[in-house]
Amino acid sequence: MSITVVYTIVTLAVIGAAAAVILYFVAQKFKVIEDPRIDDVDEALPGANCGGCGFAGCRAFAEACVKASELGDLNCPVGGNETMSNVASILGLEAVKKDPRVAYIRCNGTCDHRPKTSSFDGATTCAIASSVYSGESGCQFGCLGYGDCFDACDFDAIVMHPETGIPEIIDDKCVACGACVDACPKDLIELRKKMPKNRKVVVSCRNQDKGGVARKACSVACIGCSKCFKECPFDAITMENNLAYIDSDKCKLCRKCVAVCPTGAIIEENFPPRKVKPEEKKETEPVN
Amino acid sequence: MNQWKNFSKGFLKENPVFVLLLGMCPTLGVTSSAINGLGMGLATTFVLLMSNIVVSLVKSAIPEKVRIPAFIVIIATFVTIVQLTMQAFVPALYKSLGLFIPLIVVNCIVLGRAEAFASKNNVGSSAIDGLGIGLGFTFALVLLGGIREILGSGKIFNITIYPENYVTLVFVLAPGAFIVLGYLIALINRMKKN
Amino acid sequence: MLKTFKIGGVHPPENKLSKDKKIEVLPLPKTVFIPVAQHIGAPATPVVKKGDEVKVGQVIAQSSSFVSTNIHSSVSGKVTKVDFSADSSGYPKQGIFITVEGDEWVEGIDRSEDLVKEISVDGPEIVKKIQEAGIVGLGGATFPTHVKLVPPKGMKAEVLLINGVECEPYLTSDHRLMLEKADEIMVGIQLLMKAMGVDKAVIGIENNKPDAIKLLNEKCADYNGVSVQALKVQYPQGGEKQLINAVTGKEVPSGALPIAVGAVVSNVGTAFAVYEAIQKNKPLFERVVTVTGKGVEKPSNFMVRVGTATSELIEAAGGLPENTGKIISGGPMMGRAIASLDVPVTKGTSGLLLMQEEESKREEIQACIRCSRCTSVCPMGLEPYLLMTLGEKQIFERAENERIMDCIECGSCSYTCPSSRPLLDYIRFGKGKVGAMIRSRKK
Amino acid sequence: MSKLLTVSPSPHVHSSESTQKIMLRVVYAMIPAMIWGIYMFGLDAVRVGLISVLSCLAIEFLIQKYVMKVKPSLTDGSALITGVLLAFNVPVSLPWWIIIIGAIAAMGVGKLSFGGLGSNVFNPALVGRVFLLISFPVQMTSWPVTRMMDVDAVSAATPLAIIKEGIKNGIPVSQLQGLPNLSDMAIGFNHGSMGEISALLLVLGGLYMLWKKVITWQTPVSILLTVLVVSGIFWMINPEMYVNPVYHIFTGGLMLGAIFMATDMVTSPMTGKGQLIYGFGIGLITISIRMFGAYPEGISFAILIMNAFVPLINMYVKPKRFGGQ
Amino acid sequence: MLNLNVLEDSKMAKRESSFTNMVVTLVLVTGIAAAALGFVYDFTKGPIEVAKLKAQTEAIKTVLPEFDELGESMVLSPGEGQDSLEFFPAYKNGELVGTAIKTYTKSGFSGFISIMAGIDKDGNFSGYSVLEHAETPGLGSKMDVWFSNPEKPNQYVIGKNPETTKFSVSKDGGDIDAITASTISSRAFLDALNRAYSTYKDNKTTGDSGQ
Amino acid sequence: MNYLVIVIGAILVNNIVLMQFLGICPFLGVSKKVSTGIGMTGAVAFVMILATIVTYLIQNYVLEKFGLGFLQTIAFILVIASLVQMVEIILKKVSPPLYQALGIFLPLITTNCAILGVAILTVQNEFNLLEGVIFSTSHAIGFGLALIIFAGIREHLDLQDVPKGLKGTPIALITAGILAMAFMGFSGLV
Ligand SMILES: Cc1cc2nc3c(=O)[nH]c(=O)nc-3n(C[C@H](O)[C@H](O)[C@H](O)COP(=O)(O)O)c2cc1C
Ligand SMILES: Cc1cc2nc3c(=O)[nH]c(=O)nc-3n(C[C@H](O)[C@H](O)[C@H](O)COP(=O)(O)O)c2cc1C
Ligand SMILES: Cc1cc2nc3c(=O)[nH]c(=O)nc-3n(C[C@H](O)[C@H](O)[C@H](O)COP(=O)(O)O)c2cc1C
Ligand SMILES: Cc1cc2nc3c(=O)[nH]c(=O)nc-3n(C[C@H](O)[C@H](O)[C@H](O)CO)c2cc1C
Ligand code: SF4
Ligand code: SF4
Ligand code: SF4
Ligand code: SF4
Ligand code: FES
Repeated sequence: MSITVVYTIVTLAVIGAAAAVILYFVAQKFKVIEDPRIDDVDEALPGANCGGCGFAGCRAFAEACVKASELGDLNCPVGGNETMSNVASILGLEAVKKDPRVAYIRCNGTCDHRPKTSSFDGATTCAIASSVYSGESGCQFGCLGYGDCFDACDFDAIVMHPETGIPEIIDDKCVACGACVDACPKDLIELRKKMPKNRKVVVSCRNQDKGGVARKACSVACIGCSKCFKECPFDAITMENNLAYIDSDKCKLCRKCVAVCPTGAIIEENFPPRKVKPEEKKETEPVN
Repeated sequence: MNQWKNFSKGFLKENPVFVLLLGMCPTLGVTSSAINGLGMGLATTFVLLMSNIVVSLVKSAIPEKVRIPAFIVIIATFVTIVQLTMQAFVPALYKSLGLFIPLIVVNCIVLGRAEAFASKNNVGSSAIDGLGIGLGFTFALVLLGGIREILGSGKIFNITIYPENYVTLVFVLAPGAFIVLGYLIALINRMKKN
Repeated sequence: MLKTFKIGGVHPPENKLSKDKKIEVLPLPKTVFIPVAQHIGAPATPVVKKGDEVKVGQVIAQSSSFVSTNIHSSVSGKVTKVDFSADSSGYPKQGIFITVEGDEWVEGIDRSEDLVKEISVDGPEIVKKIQEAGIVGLGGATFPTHVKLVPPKGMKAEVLLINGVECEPYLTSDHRLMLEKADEIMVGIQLLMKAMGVDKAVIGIENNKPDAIKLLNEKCADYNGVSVQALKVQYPQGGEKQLINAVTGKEVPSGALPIAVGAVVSNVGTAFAVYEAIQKNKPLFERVVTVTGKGVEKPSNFMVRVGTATSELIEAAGGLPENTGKIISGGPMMGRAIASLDVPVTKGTSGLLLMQEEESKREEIQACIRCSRCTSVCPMGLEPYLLMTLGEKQIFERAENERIMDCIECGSCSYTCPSSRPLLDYIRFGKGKVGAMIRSRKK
Repeated sequence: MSKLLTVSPSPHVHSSESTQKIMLRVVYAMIPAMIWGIYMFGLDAVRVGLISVLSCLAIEFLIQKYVMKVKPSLTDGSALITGVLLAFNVPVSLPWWIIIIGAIAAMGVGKLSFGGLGSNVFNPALVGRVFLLISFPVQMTSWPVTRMMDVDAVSAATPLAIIKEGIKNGIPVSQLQGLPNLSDMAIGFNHGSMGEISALLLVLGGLYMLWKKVITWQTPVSILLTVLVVSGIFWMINPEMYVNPVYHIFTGGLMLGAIFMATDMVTSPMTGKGQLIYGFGIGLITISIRMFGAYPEGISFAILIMNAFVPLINMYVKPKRFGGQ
Repeated sequence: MLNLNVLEDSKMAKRESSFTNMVVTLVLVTGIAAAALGFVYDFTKGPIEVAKLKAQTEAIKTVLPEFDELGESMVLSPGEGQDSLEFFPAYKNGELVGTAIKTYTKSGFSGFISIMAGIDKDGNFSGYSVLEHAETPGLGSKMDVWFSNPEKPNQYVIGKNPETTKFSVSKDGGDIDAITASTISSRAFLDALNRAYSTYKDNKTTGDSGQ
Repeated sequence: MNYLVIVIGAILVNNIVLMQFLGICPFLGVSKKVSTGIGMTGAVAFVMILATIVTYLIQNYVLEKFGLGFLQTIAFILVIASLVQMVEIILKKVSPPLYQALGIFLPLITTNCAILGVAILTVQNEFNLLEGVIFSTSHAIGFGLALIIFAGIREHLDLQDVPKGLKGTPIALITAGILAMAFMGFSGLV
């Protein structure tokens, strides 16, 4: 063994030992008590301290994870999904299993159902239009059609129907994140329980005006007549402010209410065609 | 785990440069030509491979608190080995890669893989992982270096493609590195979407 | 040098088409719809029901809290229903429908034209009577006047500013009022001064109304402590913060009320209404409304009973021109476009502007070229282009720090922007959200 | 009523200003200098100008239509300005394909990558120019002769290049050969790029834009003053080594940069105070590069560098708010 | 779930982080690493030296006429306060055919440039080789071929010497054409050659007398 | 004058990020907000100077002395890593506010090319200790300058409608490219 090798070993070993000893004592002396989960998460992370996550190093990222209520935006590029699922399990943040849900737009005020009474010429967002006035039709509750919900959906699950001007949900793409629900200033979108075969029976209206007013504004408005309410055998329908509402958790898809609604405000979707009165079925298949 | 998937992920899906955006310094610094990119990529691959193997071998013998320093020492050792070997056998390439060879030691990918993968998996998978990621890195460097070389000096692997009078010099200089990588990542993002 | 406010401002074409038209009394309508919320603050509570007979000047809805005010019937006749109907906001609002029968006034209202100069009541009594008479600011904000006259604890009013600026293009109602009711306004000012306990009042008038400046200046000789300040023509001088700045040089701090610099601002119409309420015992149920527009046959100034439908005014001004594209309640800079001709005149309606179709379309929105014109015209020293983007991207915390709540919604920015960007649309939206944020924080 | 009433938020009127008008006024302001350039360089100037303008317009159109898939916005006139300014900034002998590369760098990299008009951080024409300067140093620094020169010469040195050589070789200013005198330079009997040679015509354009309120005084004045003062200080210390400050003002691309390029509203600060800081920075960097750097001229780099500071300036230099803090 | 188990397992197997464990591990790791490195170093030391030497001899070979023996290298100073140059006299059949001089300049566009220059027995430059530079690719970097292109007599430096040819760029009144758009690099290059030549000349006289 | 050359050279002419490609990861990763950029700059400056001093001593008094130049990489990185960790631990305990402002960036700095790069460059350039300190300080300033300018631009771009595919890192890289182009104007200043 040459002398260089000896020097090498000695030098490096000394540096290594010195580093270890000093670090150990410094760590002991300057200990700070913290949430122990930060340590756990930190350990599960790669420790590359690359900043790729956008935080100042792994520990900062660990702290952010511990603080966060949801790990959605937090991602470690080095560790990838595997690491993130470990972190999630440490923090007990795995997604709670919920009934699958899907968004539904409760307005069917298409152009032919709802005559225009004025035309809007301003910034074309629902949020702004709704802050100015009630909408281009006589219905102050209906969809404005400027597509804030469309913009909000990150999953391409909403399309603005080119003819009706009303958004439509593509059920299979919707992950029920609720972004559209928050975006709609008219509160038209609801996350409803996903039924077998995507079947739906919904009051597609939010108009709380009295019957006459509502009817005048829109031919398919709910006029608050309570017929469906009386018809429903499962108590799934409630009436409030001249408006019927079907609770998707209670609805058994019997479709009796659809039959009695005088205005066609209750909509059924994805059912096989009925034998009688086939013309009542609405063309509601999502385009695209 | 499917070993092929484990190996091939580094090329596109988890490409350290285009997707994970790690190890950017050598990526930008040495890619003024394809050959430099290749040299740097292979050097890094070697370090990745070897350190992954060694780390996965010794993982259980290392106490938690000193795992990072220990890993760094292991990586630095292989970096120095690469350094010495290149100096001895390919001095010209070593010279043109300059500072960036010792800097492999701080390349996030290397430590990252050691920590995230090798310290949790067996030797075989760790080796494949290291090789895959390393070759993915090499691929990115050669691609970037090739594009820059063609645009900026009219050559590829030193073979002249068009006369020097028509080259757009900026591509072999610092700004060109940023700009080409920017558009490359955009392109790859787009490809990944489709 | 004429005085004006220090920061920003624009000068749109004035188009005061009706400035030489004397105020005409509009014939009584057949029916009226009188909303119960014609002011800032809590809506009044209706005290009549279907079938009741009412007289002109009778209280039909009662003030429901301190920041609220009474609503009086503007006609005599029978209440047909108490129901909802759209007002200028486009949303249905509660109000009282009355079918007009005759013109029978409540006892005690002095209907003569005589000027009553002597003031026989004291300060608190004036405030009380103003409150009872349902007087709100007629400058557009419709803030209950009695609230303004009582400064919050620890603050003291020093000067009364009378807003005769009328900086909005087209509108001439205040201008005509100043010319035709100068003495009444002067007495109204005296009453307001007495109510506030100040001995100084300044009437601010823009220089494009030289006749009004001259007339009121002459009148000032007869009334103690009142003076006229001529101002350079500059929109939005009528904004109270700008007026205070122009006249006194003081700046009302961000988020504070005018009283913080010792000023109270009232519109000339308000002063006239105060005169009538105290000296003539007549509550506020009619006002001057300008009906104007490029296509209007007879641009006019009408004395109108509150609740009269828009269509009646238009009819009186020569009918609805064929190519009308937009009808605005108020002026072109701050007014509200209305969607139907059934919308009634309220206490805050200063004018109706009929815009022709080609004027009423907005230009195509282009990208912001960061020309900073919006910034340089903003009278509040804000950065509208930034506030718009922050609204668009919903970054409300930063918008709050950039003082979005200071925006007075004057529209100078949108007016000026060469890229026709709807700056104020988004700023208003942002203000709404930031306002909600601030309120929820206070809770 | 036959038609529906329009409803929209206030305000309901709009001034007569438009982006197109502003941009066109800039083009008008450039016309005198353009004519002078054509007069001095002949048809070559027309060639460069046309190629540059057409390729800028074409690239904007193609990228917007086929890559970004948005409505092309050629009509706003900003691409036209970029085209003209790019042509103003390069030697008129430049081969056509280099001009097109410059246009791609200007429009594609400098403007559209950021989202198009109004979003860009850097002045597109200057991105194009500097891209070319770095990429094609030979072609970008060989200046063709003007009609004022003897026909034998094939290329000429710009005054700044002569001065730089002087500095590098330690030749006193008084012994430098071939420097035009001040008045010739101001009028435009001078070498350089088509747009930069006539300082007075550029000032004329600038005055027109000031009058039409297209630009504000803060940026150009602060640039020129800074250059004047800093070079003046050096000149007073050693007049043999450093040229007369007035000479600095009238030579090279300083006027063009200060009047037409630093004032680009998209890439300059929003407030007057900010513009003063910005102009000061440009002036300082320009004169440092001129006196000590490798390049004879520094205004392009200086503007680009200060462009990068603009977001920071806008963040920290706010307009005077009504009602104080 | 599965992943968690893996994690758990590896944790179990890990050694405890006690003080001694830590220090011992670190010392061990560094020690082993050092040993490995030491051996690699020993192993590559030779080849590295050889590579270095080879590069040098290659360079000398290209810049000088054919020779069969290299003399003892000398280190000579070009003047007060300047870094010295290395001289490699070359002999053929015992006769001096030329001297290779490792010269340098600090005034390159990016600073330092190192050049091996050959001067034949008549005092003319017989060749050069650029050993080290950081000039811009495509600009200054062209100096390795620019000045040795026989087709361009105005840039060709071979066979010339500063006694008869003015070794400065034509822009400065010299006889050599600068690399296009790289006057700075060209000046620097000529500066290096001039430094080599003047040192060569200064020492030629002294050297001769010493022989 | 010599010091001025080092300073201007390091900050402007050979800017560590834009011209030498060192420390790109934090340059891209931690430049989303100006405030974070400022914190990061402070931390980098601190560690860079400290690391340069310590590695200078190691190089000159240990490695050179025993002819162990080839151990440079491994020795430097060990020293830097322990140093950073030590500083972090101490800072956390001694001054929590300072830790919040600077300390949180410290781990990020260990694996930052800039620190090791500058340490090696100091040795390569054969600077003495004072020059080394000036050199590293200037590099830290250069790093901070680039980072803060860049953070400003990125905050600005966040509000702009950058084309979808270019959003985020790509446009950041292109911006860095243009910035590097602009900085080339400083070439020859020293
Ligand atoms: C809650 C509240 C309290 C107010 N108190 C006063 C007051 O004490 N004195 C006063 O002069 N104005 C007071 N105002 C009225 C405002 O100063 C101002 O006149 C009103 O908001 C309309 O002004 P504008 O038309 O300029 O927007 C108050 C307003 C609000 C909303
Ligand atoms: C932009 C803007 C312009 C205004 N213009 C006028 C005006 O021209 N005349 C006026 O009397 N009030 C105008 N106002 C309302 C005043 O700010 C203020 O509310 C009013 O003068 C107070 O008096 P009042 O309560 O008697 O209405 C304007 C308000 C704003 C925000
Ligand atoms: C990116 C870049 C790299 C450069 N590299 C060099 C170089 O390596 N050598 C050099 O002499 N000049 C270099 N320059 C300087 C320019 O080419 C400059 O035009 C030159 O110094 C003066 O031109 P001239 O040689 O035609 O007189 C470079 C310029 C740029 C923009
Ligand atoms: C006063 C003024 C100066 C301008 N200067 C430039 C310029 O120097 N370069 C350029 O590409 N565009 C210029 N433009 C056009 C336009 O603003 C520019 O293309 C935008 O930067 C593109 O987003 C200018 C426009 C104006 C109004
Ligand atoms: S925004 Fe969310 S809830 Fe709404 S449609 Fe899209 S995925 Fe479904
Ligand atoms: S559903 Fe709501 S958000 Fe969507 S377009 Fe209609 S109004 Fe707008
Ligand atoms: S006026 Fe319009 S274009 Fe100009 S900065 Fe404001 S928003 Fe942008
Ligand atoms: S509307 Fe608001 S932001 Fe616009 S100019 Fe007026 S005060 Fe300023
Ligand atoms: S590779 Fe250089 S900082 Fe990450």
